[in-house]
Amino acid sequence: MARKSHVQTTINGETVEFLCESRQSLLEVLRDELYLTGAKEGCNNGNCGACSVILDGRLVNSCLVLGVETEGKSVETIEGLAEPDKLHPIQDAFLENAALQCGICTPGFIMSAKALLDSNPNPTEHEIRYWLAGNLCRCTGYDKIVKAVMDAAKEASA
Amino acid sequence: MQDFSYVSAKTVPEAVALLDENGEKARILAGGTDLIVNIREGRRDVGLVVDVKSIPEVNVLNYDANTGLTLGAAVECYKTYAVDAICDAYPGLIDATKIIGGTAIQGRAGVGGNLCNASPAADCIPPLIVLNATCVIAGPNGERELPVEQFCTAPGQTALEKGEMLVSLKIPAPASNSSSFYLRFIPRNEMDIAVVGAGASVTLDAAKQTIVSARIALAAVAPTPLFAEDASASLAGREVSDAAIDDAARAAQAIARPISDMRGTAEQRTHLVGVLTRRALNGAIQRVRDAA
Amino acid sequence: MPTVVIPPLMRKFTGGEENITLPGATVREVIDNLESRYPGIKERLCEEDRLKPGIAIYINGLLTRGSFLERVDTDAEIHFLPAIGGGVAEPSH
Amino acid sequence: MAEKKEYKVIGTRPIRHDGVDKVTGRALYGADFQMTGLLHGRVLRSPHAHARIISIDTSRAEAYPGVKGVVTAQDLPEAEDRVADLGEGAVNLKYLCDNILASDKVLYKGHAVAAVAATSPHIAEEACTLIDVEYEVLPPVLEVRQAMEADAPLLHESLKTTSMGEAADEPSNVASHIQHKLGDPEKGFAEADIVVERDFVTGTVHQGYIEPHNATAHFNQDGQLTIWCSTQGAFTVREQVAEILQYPISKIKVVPMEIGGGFGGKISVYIKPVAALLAKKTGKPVKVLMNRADVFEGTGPTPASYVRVKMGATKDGKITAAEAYLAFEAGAYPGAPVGPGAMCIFAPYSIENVVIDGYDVVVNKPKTAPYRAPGAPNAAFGSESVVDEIAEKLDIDPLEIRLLNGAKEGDRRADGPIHPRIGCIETLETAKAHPHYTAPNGKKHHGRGVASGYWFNIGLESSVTINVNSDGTINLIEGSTDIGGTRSSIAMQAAEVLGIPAESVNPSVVDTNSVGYTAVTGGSRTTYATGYAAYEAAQDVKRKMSARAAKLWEVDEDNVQFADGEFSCINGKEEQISFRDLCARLGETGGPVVGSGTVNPGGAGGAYATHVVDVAVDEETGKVEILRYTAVQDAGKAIHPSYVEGQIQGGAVQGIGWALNEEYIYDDEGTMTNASFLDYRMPTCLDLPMIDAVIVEVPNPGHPYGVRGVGEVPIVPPMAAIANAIYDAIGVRMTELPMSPDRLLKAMGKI
Repeated sequence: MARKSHVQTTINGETVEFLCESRQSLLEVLRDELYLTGAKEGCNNGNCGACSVILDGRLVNSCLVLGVETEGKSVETIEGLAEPDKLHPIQDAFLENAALQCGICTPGFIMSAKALLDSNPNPTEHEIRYWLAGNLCRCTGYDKIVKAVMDAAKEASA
Repeated sequence: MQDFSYVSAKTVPEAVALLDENGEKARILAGGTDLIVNIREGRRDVGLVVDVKSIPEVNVLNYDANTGLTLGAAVECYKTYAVDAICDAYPGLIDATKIIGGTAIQGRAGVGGNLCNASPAADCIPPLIVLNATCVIAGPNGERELPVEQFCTAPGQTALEKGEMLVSLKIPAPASNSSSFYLRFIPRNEMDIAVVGAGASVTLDAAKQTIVSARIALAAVAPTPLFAEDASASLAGREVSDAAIDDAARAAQAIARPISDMRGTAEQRTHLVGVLTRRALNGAIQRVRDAA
Repeated sequence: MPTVVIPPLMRKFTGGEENITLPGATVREVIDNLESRYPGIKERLCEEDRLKPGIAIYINGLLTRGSFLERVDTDAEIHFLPAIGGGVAEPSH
Repeated sequence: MAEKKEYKVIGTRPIRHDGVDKVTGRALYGADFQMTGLLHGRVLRSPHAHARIISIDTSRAEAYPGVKGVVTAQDLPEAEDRVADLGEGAVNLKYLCDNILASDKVLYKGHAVAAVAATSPHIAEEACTLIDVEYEVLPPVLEVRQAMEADAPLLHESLKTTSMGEAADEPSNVASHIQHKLGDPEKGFAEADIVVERDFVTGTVHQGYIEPHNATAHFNQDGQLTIWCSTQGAFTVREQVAEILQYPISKIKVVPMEIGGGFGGKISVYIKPVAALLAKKTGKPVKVLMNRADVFEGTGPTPASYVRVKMGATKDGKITAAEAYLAFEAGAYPGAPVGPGAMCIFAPYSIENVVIDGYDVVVNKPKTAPYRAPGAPNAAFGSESVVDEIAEKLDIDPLEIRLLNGAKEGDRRADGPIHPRIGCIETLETAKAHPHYTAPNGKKHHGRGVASGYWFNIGLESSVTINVNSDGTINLIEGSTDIGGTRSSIAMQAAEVLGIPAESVNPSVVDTNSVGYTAVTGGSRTTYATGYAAYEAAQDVKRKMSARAAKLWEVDEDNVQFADGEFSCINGKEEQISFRDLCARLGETGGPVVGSGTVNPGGAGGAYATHVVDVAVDEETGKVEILRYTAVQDAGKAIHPSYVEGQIQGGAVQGIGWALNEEYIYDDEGTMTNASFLDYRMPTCLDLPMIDAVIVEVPNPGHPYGVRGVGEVPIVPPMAAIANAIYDAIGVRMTELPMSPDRLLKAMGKI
């Protein structure tokens, strides 16, 4: 049986400890060990972005990070985005714009959009499309997603 | 996915000792965007993963207008384009670091890892070659340096010996009136592996009319990325013209030995070498001319 | 009387005739009358007391549930068509 | 009849009911399901495209630490060679079972052979490599025309071609032949001044839903089987699993979790019966997840096809005859959607003389599954390209020639039935007047193309129950899994009937024990049919509530009238009570009110679409860029316009992917070489402009609010529209999909 390591990390502002095998990805740890199932597995090799989380302030595919690598680091997931009584403006914009259909890619898109707006509060449509190109959506044709991110940026700068 | 051990090494000697001890079964983890996929899909048989991201030397990112760039082997792509001076000095390299994977990949993947993965289609390697980059390699017998164009030996294979690791890349400071350019052809606009990649660097005379020297490198047209030596040499001393560029493009096509696979056919790739070499050279020349 | 449109691949039963007008107030009656006029045709359309899988009935342009109890108007037009396979139609209830 | 009136709820854009859960990561999809004591399953798949299984030895896998059980086809009940009539259509049971776990032969690379349950997914995966399977490798047949040849390797020794109930004598890879005929095609072609005939080839493409298939199964000690999964139809899962396991429907409960896309690909079952077998063998709940390669190689894509279209027209543009030959790859087992392809191919036109032949052909590729308007895009790529060529040769505007020949109410379709009220002409006229179409289009290597498409839509069974709450809200119970916002489009129809806001409806999608039979979310039927059931259930509530008002006012029920959310008395008494206030008085007037509605409507009402696209072609690389895209579509009545637009945009973009880059690439041995999202190139947002979705509303007489299904038709026109735009840009007719850069370079003579 594979040996497990003890890892201490910060997830959505809370200190979290878990045991994991070296081969378990951060995505597996989040979903199977911590039951944070908002990050989704779409491809498990970095091509779809459904597992996007923010690691030490930087957008990453959690399927391409080992759980053991997160020792001492800080992870933000979709579960930590909203305030107890208030959605994040990007979440609101996705709802207002009907920017989701099946919703499986939505957490990844929202985390990706958050990382974008954190680093570039006023992106152009092209910059949004460039940044989000690593997130696949098969339902919407992206139109309403791009508009939602544009709206969220406008909202934040208003 | 096979089981393996994980060690986060804190120093170069520690990492080198682990690699030396474990031989082929040990692999270095930096960004992990290739390594983790390769283990998961059974393409690499790995018993030990040595995480080098805590080693100071592999995280160095230092640019000096006189001495050039030192780029630690684990520096993530996004950090390269966050520094304006680096973008100005090595635009061809930035062309590549901005198109590797998507944003999330660029948050983890680095130039050093792209080189060590030794894919024939690696986007960073042609710009490194045309920018005269050198690999700084640490091993059981100390440090050595190797030009980037000699680093890859076969698909997935490098010149690294048992116990050796890439510590950093050194790129000389750019000459005046010089610039670089990299582009690839992919069927989509992002998230693809190059069907063909072409990098070029040029140095023009003071009037920006004559090519003093040029370097051209290609990706995805041979078992390793190629330095197009004859094509590069053919441009030295020639006036900037369509004819000169066409000659270089033809010479580049002559060394391409592409295969047909799911990403493109051999004929398509040979054709694209001509198109992309022209575009890369014109792009680099335009950048020299656009600079104040 | 209802009209049955005979599919091209079954017109050998009707001597090439495309539209057959027959009495009948339900699908079952129409099929039985068709069989007595063109013996053998029922076996091609039906299996025991239901339509063969792969064949669907349209009455006046609407896909019916394939039931033999379905009523037909006196001026109804009945088509026997290949059922739409591939997971999109061919009801069973 | 459709009501012509102003609506209060219908046509508005409320926030979808399941929205907050989906933007906060709280919505639970199939793979998110967790349970104490859960084991993890993994399927071993064939490395060969065509082989006989000589033996399977599972002993090494069974002995591996952490492994709790291994199953093969031996664990399935003996499958009869008979046809089972399932919710998703008639299926030969032996074929169905063999596709779950191969018994005697493997028929495609990726065909499931065995499965392991273990304490972790990694152990299950490792144990799969310890299963020893001995194969006798056979030559594969990978292309439809080759498979139809007399000397082609046979996939099934017992398969014989059937034509409308009649079986041929000799075995063949051709499972069936269908034909539609109208008028006298020979005469029609003789009347034509111009005849254009071309061959078209389309590749195998996948639905590409982002969520892989998943299933968790558990057998209770009393034999109750529960399956939690993502599916387009919980009831069809129940039926298929019951047939495959030969287990009573009453002992199976299917719980539909949220579903991460389907597009037709999540109707057939793959790993659900496997999870059930493993659960039975181990006595523990077992979760089986596919990875992305499993999805590409082990689930149904939509067929590759060979299509030949011939059309004739007089010089003033009247189409006099049309002929089509459609040969579709079914994959390993019969059942390609050639029927729908044949039904839709000439449906945008009124043509007097037509003949259409369709062939369903097995090849050594995964058994195909529905994908958005299955069969129609393959067919329309051919017909809409030929119509464009006729228009160009006759120097007639391509929308004008479509208007001139456009299908109208009362016209006869090639397959026989007469069109009811349809919106073909309206979409064409709207497209023609759209600023996109009237904008200049003259730049070098830029081109504009148009194409139309038809999808018939389906009705089928739906059930809805409404429980009235004392605070004036209702709980709406339905069985249609929600893939794109249908909780809301269904809830809004009930809200409209009861005069309450959309937000006062709490819709729930529930398991197969908790709602009446409901067919799959597919065929563009959900907003139409389950919405219809919701309308009926709300009418039932309205009737029952009227009775309560009558009781309250001590009048006859006939004297109660309901309008705009208010019950009033029309018999002298000045009584009035709102729906909301009456809800608070149910206890005193007789107890709870529950309404129900069940439907099986026949009048789904076909949908038409016309798309306009501008492209730029890079002549040196063969790459096509989409510059501008406008999709016009008849929605009948758009219940929630945002989600109708979303369907149109999403369908158009899937079509763009199909047109330009998507295809299964095979090597000679039948291995798909691009089974990942890296190399199976679906469009990213950087590959696209905004998609202008234009809704036309020609109400469907077969629905109380005029709804037509909207999900499928938008994928029909894009391939031909883009091909026509490429022709406009560079003067080359592309007849093979995808129109990838290498194919363009070849067509332009550059390589």
